[in-house]
Amino acid sequence: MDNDTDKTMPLQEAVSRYVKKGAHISIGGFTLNRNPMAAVYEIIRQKITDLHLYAHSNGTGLDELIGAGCISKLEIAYGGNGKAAPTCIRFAKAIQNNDILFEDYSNYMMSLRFMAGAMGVPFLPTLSGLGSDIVSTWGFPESLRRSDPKIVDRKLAVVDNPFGNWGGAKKVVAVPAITPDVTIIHVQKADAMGTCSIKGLAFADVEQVKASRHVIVTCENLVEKAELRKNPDMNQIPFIHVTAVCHVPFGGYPTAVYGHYDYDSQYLKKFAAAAKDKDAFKAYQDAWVYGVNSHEQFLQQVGKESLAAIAADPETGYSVNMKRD
Amino acid sequence: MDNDTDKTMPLQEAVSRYVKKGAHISIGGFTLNRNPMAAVYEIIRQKITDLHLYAHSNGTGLDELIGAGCISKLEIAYGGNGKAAPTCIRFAKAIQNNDILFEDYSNYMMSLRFMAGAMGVPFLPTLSGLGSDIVSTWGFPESLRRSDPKIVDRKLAVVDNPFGNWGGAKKVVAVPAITPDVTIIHVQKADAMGTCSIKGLAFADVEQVKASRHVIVTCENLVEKAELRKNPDMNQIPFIHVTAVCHVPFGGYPTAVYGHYDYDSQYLKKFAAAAKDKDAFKAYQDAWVYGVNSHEQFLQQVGKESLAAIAADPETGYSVNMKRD
Amino acid sequence: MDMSYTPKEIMTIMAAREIKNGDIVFSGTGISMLAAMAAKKINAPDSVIFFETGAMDSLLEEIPFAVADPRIMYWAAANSSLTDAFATMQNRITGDRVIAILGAAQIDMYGNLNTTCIGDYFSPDIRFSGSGGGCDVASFVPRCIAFMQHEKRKFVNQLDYLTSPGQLSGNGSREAAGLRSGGVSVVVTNLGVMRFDPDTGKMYLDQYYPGTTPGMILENTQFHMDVSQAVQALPPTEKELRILRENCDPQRLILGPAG
Amino acid sequence: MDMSYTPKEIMTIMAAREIKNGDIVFSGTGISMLAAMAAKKINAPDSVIFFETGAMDSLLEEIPFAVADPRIMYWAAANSSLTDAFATMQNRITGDRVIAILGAAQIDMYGNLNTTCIGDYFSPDIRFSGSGGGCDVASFVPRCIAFMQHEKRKFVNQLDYLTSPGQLSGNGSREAAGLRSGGVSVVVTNLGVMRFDPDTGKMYLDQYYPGTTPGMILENTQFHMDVSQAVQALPPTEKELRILRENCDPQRLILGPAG
Repeated sequence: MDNDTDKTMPLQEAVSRYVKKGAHISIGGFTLNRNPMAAVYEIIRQKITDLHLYAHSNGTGLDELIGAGCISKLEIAYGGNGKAAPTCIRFAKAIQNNDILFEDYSNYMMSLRFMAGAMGVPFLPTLSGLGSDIVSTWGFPESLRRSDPKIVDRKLAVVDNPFGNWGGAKKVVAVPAITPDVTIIHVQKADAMGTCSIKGLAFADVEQVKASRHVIVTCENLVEKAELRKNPDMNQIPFIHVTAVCHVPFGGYPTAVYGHYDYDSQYLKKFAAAAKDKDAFKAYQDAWVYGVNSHEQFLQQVGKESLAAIAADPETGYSVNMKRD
Repeated sequence: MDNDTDKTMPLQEAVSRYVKKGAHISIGGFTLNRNPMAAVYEIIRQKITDLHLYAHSNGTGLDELIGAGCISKLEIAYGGNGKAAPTCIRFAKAIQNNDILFEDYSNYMMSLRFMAGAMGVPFLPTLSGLGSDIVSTWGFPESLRRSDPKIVDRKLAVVDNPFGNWGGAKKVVAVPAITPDVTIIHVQKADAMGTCSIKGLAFADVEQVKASRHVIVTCENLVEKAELRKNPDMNQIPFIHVTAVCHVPFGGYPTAVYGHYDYDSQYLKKFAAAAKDKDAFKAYQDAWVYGVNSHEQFLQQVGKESLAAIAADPETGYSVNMKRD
Repeated sequence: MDMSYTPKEIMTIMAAREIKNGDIVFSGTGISMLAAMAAKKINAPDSVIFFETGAMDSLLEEIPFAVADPRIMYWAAANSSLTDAFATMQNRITGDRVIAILGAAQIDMYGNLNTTCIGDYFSPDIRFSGSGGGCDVASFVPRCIAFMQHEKRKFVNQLDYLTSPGQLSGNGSREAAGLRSGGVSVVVTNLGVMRFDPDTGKMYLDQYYPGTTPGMILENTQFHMDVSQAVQALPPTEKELRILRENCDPQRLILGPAG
Repeated sequence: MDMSYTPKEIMTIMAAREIKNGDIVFSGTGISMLAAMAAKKINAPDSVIFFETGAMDSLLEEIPFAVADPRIMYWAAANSSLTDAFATMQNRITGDRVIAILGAAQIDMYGNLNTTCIGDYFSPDIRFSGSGGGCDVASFVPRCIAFMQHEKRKFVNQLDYLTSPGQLSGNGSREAAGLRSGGVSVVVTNLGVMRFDPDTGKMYLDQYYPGTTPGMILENTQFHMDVSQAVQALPPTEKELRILRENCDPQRLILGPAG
């Protein structure tokens, strides 16, 4: 079934097969780094809607999906995109306009929730948030929590430490596990079976993958099995967790992929500027997302020069002295 | 304090400074692999007693320490050493003879307990052990648990899932955090500040280190900072967790160190044979532990031929076709 | 080829037959590893061997002598850690695909296992190694193979210590205790193959080997076991024996002397 | 050298002075990163900068624009993950050495922070990015520096949303809620430096900058603040300004136009 099974398929097929209307999904990366942007744009092009997105800080991908109207429910720690857009603008507008249901957590809470899913336990404990409105204020309507079996009944629970004051904590915040229908990540290297090697920070990708029923991996390099087997210590994700592998060079663009290319500040600025206005944003997505039929075509429209300008320096892994203002 | 601080010191000094009589300790490695044996032998030579040892499956090191009478209290998942001694013999005898206090957990429970310590939470949940005697039978006397503030009041606790049946679990076993006074691990590479790179399986070393107040690292190679900084993805332990660094080539011998040397089956067989009898074991430790004054001298006594016979093949990381019967 | 076989050989092959393509096989060392390797080479080429220490799908060019043997670290899909390995089994998505192979000193009629001690827990006659990962995997995964020598002192009415949960006291008590369904689902001994009634949770005889009888098996078991559905096992085929002997353990490091 | 300085420059230097040798500095981007870099180059060479994304002691040859900027991945002591980074802070052994630098849209007299929204939570006038790691670090570590613009709408009687806990409602309520002591311990603004009374948990004025007065600070604060212990801050020294300008941000990417 799994071992030497070739799981490669075109991205279009992977998205249409596993990202269904109403699915609960998560995407990898963090703010302007290693978001699975090719997959995000494909979801938008396929007009998949009513998605429930679990996010810690997936800035760029998050804001494109929300701006395109794909997301109806959001559980999130942070909607921001670094210097280009300290607050993801379409995210902020969607909340201000009551366009989506949302629930706020912290980055650690969301990471722990994926980790609980990956570990197969119903919750994990933390001391984060005691006394805060994150604990006391719940965003989702109670009726939704009660009626939808895929949504846990309680946002979180403050519970007593069964070991008294052991560990210096009388109580803890239990955060409930997440098990997305599908998680999509973008990595530097994968083989056809789905074993992945991530270079640089893994963020919470590994936990997100292991928590999910289906996993789509897009990769810069589709490599031979032998190349990954030589360095098993560097493979964070063994193939057993992966459903589909899509070879998509520049699949993280316009976010950065360590060792391959940097984020494209110019593109992100253009994106953030368009995001300020609904019509401008529609025009932007019409031109850059709906106006192309694949990530390859999108990259052609971006142009070789823009891609060359963000090429990573082989020593440092980023584009040295790149224009970033 | 920490950043460019040189933490190197002789092993003798690190052990005498941080492993005090009565200390709560843990050691790295698993059965016959990467146990910090040089440090174990040094503890025995320094006749440090009344130690409280937290172990998952630290076979070889565990059995030497127990056989030498260093351990008075033990929390453990597995006392065995692979084919050489499926049950650690001095461990079994110590329990049969009522020589030590002991508490049984599973490997996952012990790993989670270190992980809870590393995470700074009082406990972590698991579904392991519900209905078993591991949950219902407690080894430590209640009086000990009540009187010693360093020992948690309850072995573990079965608690209700605050999220109903979320995650398919109505209840969980909460296992309490461990924060050892000192953990000792042996790694392939460390720098003088204490950043470590482990090759091959990490077992639970990383969690043990991060849970501990003090950490002694022994290493095969003491390398320049730059060598580790080139590959930050391969450094599982950043220097902030480490107290002392000791350069001890063959510091894991007679257990294996991946990429450097294999376990010495002949030594382990000799050890297991001696362990069957108290007097024979005393004679063995007199000759091989007390009879030398350092790990260097121990290795001289072992002899270059024995060490050459277990040299790791650079491709596979173990000694190919080594005599192992 | 010599079609006679040793007890170890038939046990290995019976266990290997339990492993299906796509299974993730939680393996220890010794005969359990050999069964996993045999399954991969005979009937389940796309099964995956993994170890509680964190190695997944290792090449295993040489037989490991412990689950921390450096031989399991080479050419793995990933080398991770104990916490990751157990999470893979506790996790329902991957855990439901895991089949574990375990051994024990005692088993009871509900497939509960003792690997801790014989006699009183605090002053045992014999102390064994303890749970290791046994309790964990028996708690987490839907299918476990228990390898046992079939002796009356090992198939007992009452365990001296319940290390790894099977069906607990049967009749749904495993699920009532909060565990997911699973635990030991098949027992492979030197005499036959036992399974468990899905309702009562009680062990029954499924197959007896050529040369053994249900009566012999009952004689070597303290508790009552239903033998009414038992059939004689299909003996190891020539292909199974050949692959086991020639491709899995040609030096007979684990199989021991030929029959 | 020009000894006049911009508000950003004095704020950076005031924050840098809070960082001690051996501290582990939880840093965001922008001015907080600059303060961490300045401390390392001026007064705390053995402090360690780390990011919630998991990079520890990165080289930072170029200023990162986000905590996930690839610039933080180069030459780090270790690249790990979000779960590891937050565990480092929740863990008492390492967490007690962490000093965090945070920003916020609102702060109250107890050092609680709002980074979530202005107005009603469900239909806000302005929605911000949310907690990110802010709530976590403010919950876990003993010392946090809050960077704020000193304006009346930001120093408020009542937060619109309490994202990151400070002293909650003071008088030990933080500890009563189950949190360890800690949270925001110092507030650095364009006008002065505020700290918190250890008993009441209330903010008081510690230092006002040359050219400002306690009165100006009170005018820009909704709540009452004790100013009786306030002293004038020691202005940035030549050395501090020189290192900040020449070694930390020579292109003034974050400092912006010179004063």
